[in-house]
Amino acid sequence: MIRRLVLIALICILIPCAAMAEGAKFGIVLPLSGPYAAMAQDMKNGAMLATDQVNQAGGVLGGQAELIVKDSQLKADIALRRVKEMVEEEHLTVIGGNLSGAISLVINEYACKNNLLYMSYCYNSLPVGKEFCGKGFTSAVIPYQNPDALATYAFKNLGKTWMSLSADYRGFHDMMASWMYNSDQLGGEFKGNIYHPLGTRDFSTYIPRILAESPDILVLNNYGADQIAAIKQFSQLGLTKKMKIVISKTHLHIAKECGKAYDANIYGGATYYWNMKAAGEENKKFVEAFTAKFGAPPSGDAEAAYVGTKAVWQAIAKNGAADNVDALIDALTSMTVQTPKGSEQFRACDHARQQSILVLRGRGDQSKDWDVFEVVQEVPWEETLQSCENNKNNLPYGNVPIPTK
Amino acid sequence: MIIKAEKLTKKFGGLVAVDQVDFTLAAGEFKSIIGPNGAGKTTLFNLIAGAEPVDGGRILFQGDEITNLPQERIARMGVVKTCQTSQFFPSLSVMQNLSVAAQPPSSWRSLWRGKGLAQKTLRQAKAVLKQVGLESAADCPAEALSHGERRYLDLGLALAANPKVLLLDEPTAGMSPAETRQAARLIKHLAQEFSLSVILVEHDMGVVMEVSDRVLVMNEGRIFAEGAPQEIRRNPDVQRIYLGKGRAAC
Amino acid sequence: MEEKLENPYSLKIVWAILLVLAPMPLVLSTPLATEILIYAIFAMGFNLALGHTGILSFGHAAYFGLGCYVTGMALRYLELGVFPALLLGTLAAGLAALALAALAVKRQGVYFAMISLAFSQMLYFLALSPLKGLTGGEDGLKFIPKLAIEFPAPLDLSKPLSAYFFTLFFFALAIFAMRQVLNSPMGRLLPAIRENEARVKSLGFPSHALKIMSMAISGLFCGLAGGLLTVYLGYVPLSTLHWFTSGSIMMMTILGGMQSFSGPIVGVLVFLCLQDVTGNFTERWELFSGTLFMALILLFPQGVAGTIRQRVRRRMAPAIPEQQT
Amino acid sequence: MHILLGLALGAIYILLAAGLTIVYGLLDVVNFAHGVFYMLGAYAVFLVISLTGSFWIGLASAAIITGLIGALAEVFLLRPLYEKHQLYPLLLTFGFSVAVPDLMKVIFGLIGKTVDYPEALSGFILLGTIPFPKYRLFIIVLTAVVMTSLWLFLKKSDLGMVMRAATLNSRMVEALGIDVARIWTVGFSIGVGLAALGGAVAAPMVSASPDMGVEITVESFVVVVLGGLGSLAGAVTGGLIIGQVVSFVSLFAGQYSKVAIFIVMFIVLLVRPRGLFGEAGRH
Repeated sequence: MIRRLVLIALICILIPCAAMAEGAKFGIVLPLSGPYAAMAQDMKNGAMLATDQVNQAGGVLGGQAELIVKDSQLKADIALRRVKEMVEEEHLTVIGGNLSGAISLVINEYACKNNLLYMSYCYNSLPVGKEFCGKGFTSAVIPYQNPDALATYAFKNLGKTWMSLSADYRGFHDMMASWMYNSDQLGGEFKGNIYHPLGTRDFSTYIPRILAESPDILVLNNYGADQIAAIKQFSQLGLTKKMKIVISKTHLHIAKECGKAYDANIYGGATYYWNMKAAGEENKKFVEAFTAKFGAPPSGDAEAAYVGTKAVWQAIAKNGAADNVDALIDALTSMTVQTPKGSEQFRACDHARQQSILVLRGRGDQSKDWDVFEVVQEVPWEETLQSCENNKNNLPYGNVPIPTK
Repeated sequence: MIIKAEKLTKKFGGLVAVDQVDFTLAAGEFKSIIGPNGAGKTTLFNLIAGAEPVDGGRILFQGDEITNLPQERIARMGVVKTCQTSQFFPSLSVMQNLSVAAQPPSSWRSLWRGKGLAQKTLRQAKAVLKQVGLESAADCPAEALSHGERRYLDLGLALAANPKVLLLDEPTAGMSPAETRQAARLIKHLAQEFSLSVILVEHDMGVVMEVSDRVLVMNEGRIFAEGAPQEIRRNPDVQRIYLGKGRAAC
Repeated sequence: MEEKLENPYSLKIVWAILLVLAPMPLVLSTPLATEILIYAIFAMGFNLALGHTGILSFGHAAYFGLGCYVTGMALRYLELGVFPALLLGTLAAGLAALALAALAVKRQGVYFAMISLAFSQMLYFLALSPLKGLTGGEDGLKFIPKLAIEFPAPLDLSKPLSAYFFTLFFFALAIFAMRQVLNSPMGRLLPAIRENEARVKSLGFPSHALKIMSMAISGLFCGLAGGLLTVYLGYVPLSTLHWFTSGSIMMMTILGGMQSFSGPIVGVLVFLCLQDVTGNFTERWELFSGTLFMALILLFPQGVAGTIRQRVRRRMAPAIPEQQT
Repeated sequence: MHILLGLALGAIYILLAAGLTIVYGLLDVVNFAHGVFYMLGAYAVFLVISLTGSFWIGLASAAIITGLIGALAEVFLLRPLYEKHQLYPLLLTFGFSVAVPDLMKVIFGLIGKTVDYPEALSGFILLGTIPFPKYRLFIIVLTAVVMTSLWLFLKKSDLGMVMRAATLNSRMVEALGIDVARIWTVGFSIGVGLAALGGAVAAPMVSASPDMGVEITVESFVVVVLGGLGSLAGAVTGGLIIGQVVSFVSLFAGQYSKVAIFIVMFIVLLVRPRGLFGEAGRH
């Protein structure tokens, strides 16, 4: 307490105390150190860009929009410590951020217990089942939405028999359930699933089983360094020539890091691609501003953070105050937000962001610098987002039996 | 007989280090074991102390069998040994070393009664400190002691464990002649004062002659001769195996 | 020196530590202060094995993590009260430490360290996938109900300050218990085992049994720390079982000074504050803390507390300075 | 087919384990930073390829550059700690393994770097009907070549003989007037160079990223302990066994392959602590 008294006293002396700026604060926690540092940095850039744009346009509530960013080091206890410090020390009522689904669920639980507005930027199942408690939002999508979009495309154009290789991690189990469900709906023929431990670097041991089944489609349910290793090793082995590879959740950086291994036989699901022609004027402004400020085009994470932050400031401005959380939630769910992908809304009943899913295709050796994908299809949200009722009871994916071994 | 060993045997691979040895030690008796290097003195010594497993034969201590009991059980019963190379607790002070040894063995399990027991242990440790003449170095770490002082500390540790039978393995090794005589007198005095029975393995005939009630001569794993110190000194065979003029007629 | 022998760890040190640490929330953020207390208990437990008994273990995260998970599961599945759940977590960790020590007590030095590492990695990967149903796998154990206690005073444990005092109460309990253990007849034998186990055996003390007992008590402290982390966080992260937790508790303890009572606590305080400050100030905090740690190792080989104590003693100039190995 | 894949997987473990076992055997230091040198090897090969364009020069120079870095680290960071407590060198490697990955993030940026397969080795050859990556065969051959040359170096050359002697009793070797400190530096840089070679060879398969070394460190402990601390033959056999165990278990239940390694390590350490080839009595 003493430490802060000294701080405030100092600030008062430096700038005239009387015109103490009103303004508002929004605290986010991101794993800026650790294995996912690159993606977290992109999220931070997106959030900062949104905040700068708000401040250039006159700030919020007559003062500065202050974005507080803390490093969670991808550890849940540190993430919680940072959140508790922001809530108890700086009396924030609006928090956000986070990249790992697991940690965002933990912070969501904390937000429910302590009545805070929580805007998460990552794929997580906040709107689903027991997790939903009315305080949490996500500016990305629910894990099952990607496979929904990809399955409709894949089973129509790429073949019927499919097999999956999944990281043994909850987020990817949800995607697996979605694939199984859609496969039944669209007449796909499931040839079996292989679980690999999180952090696998050598995928050669799985190749014999895959070749034995030789499915039309190989679905990859993993992310980050695992996904990079799998793509590079499968393409080196010419697996990509024998079957199409469909990745439930991919990322701009992953494609960049894979280089020519990420070729035209590889498809991936994502929520945003900077070079998507359909988005039009709003997206061009966003991409130019982002590239000018950070030297590289925005990834899906950057866009999600940008939209999430922009929505928060817009809601605070519309609501006229940052402290009564319930009023803020109503504001957020009743307004439309101008996003790089067009104007969108957060659904009132389960706070899911109504946004489309992109089916992307690798460019392999034709990729120039950051232009690594080609948008094959944009599936509107109505086709992938389940109704509120279904989400509340985790239907239809809740009771889809997923392979245990 | 405080210690009685029958047909004690110990083999290291093919070599028979101790071959069917019978050995007795009376209460309060001071018995030395001498013999050329490799005669099996130290091995016999370690068998009795439980530091080495016995291959054949048995050992009785005050009538109970202690063959192949774990060394700490034998030590707890009162048969405590010192080591050829001084073994102690380097970074602990001399007093701390002695108070560890002075702690009653049965107390290892207890987490309470720290204070009361501590005073008793401390008194005993201080007494031993005086006996081995290390008062001046009481507070300095054991590793800072000179070679001679380390031998006394090793002896002190054994004494502090209030033994009934003291097994000494060349306690005066590496000491100057003056120090050796002084150490021999001290050991003899302590043995009498505490009515300890002692088994001493020693090379220095001077020490053996001065302190021992009886002397045992070992050669190639067997007892070669036994008797009063003067008898043994005059025995021609003993001189021969020591000076190596040729094989003793055996 | 008489006094020091009779009572190696006087109550004065314990009260001094408590007085220094109690007002931490005034200077540091309350959540950080709570974590410092929790990791201090963990470091004290770890140091009972390493600093006092000379047992090197690369796997103490197993007991800490076990304490977390068992307490967490007791709260969530068995709906037990806070105190019984903490007790269960502490006992579980103590038993695990006892079992591992009994199994591997004959192994020395690096081999024992490697067995502990293997044991803790087994627990980590068991919690990651095979036991996913129970432990929540990668997400960790969630849905632990909001905790509150009535016993000494009605405290709502989700409020940071009350969580802090709840943890402080157990920290005081732990620090008095550690002093009692180290002063007890059993405790006094442990440094002797560290120095020369064979000699301890030849003086009539069962050194294996002593080492097992020391590891078991060390496990109890780590289990208590784990349980308190669960109560404070209201959640159990999988990282508590990761080998990096074993590494950092080892780093903190040795940084602080292995062979002193307050060493591990000083190490935890220095390390966590350093991590927190550099963490706020830059994303590349690992570069700073890693480099600084290497510098500290090179400059203060006896650890921060060890060196301070030595400087203080040198100023009091006894005849022969006490060398620490 | 599966055995070959297990062999390829084992090959990288062998390189790492050999390096770790030399460092432990010689310096009695458990090198927690072993994974970091694996990562440095991967970055070195990336750097050299981007400069010279040739994978082969990259491979060779990766081991040499990292070996030099290792030598510098040993001289300035480890050497002052040898007389101190046995734990301090170990702790220093721990601090090193925390600091260096972050340094790489500062220098090379957060995103990993791609290393493409060399032209000659990309693609696969057909074993019967099943394609087997040429690159994997190359790894097996390379490891075999490196291990035999290492074995010859240790058994036949003078420096090798001195190093083996120093492993057994460094004080005696010092008494013979040989500057043991230099031997330790050479030993450390060879051990670290091997880890770097492992990293360089793995780079095309997994791409060079700052945190790639964290898990591999513990896994190479498993191999070294299984084979026996300080024994080269042990490192080779340990690597082969672990390679087969992982490739076999992942055939049936992928998610248990990581648990399996540590169960094997736990059992071996309990039943036979010195491992298959370790010398008895080394505590």
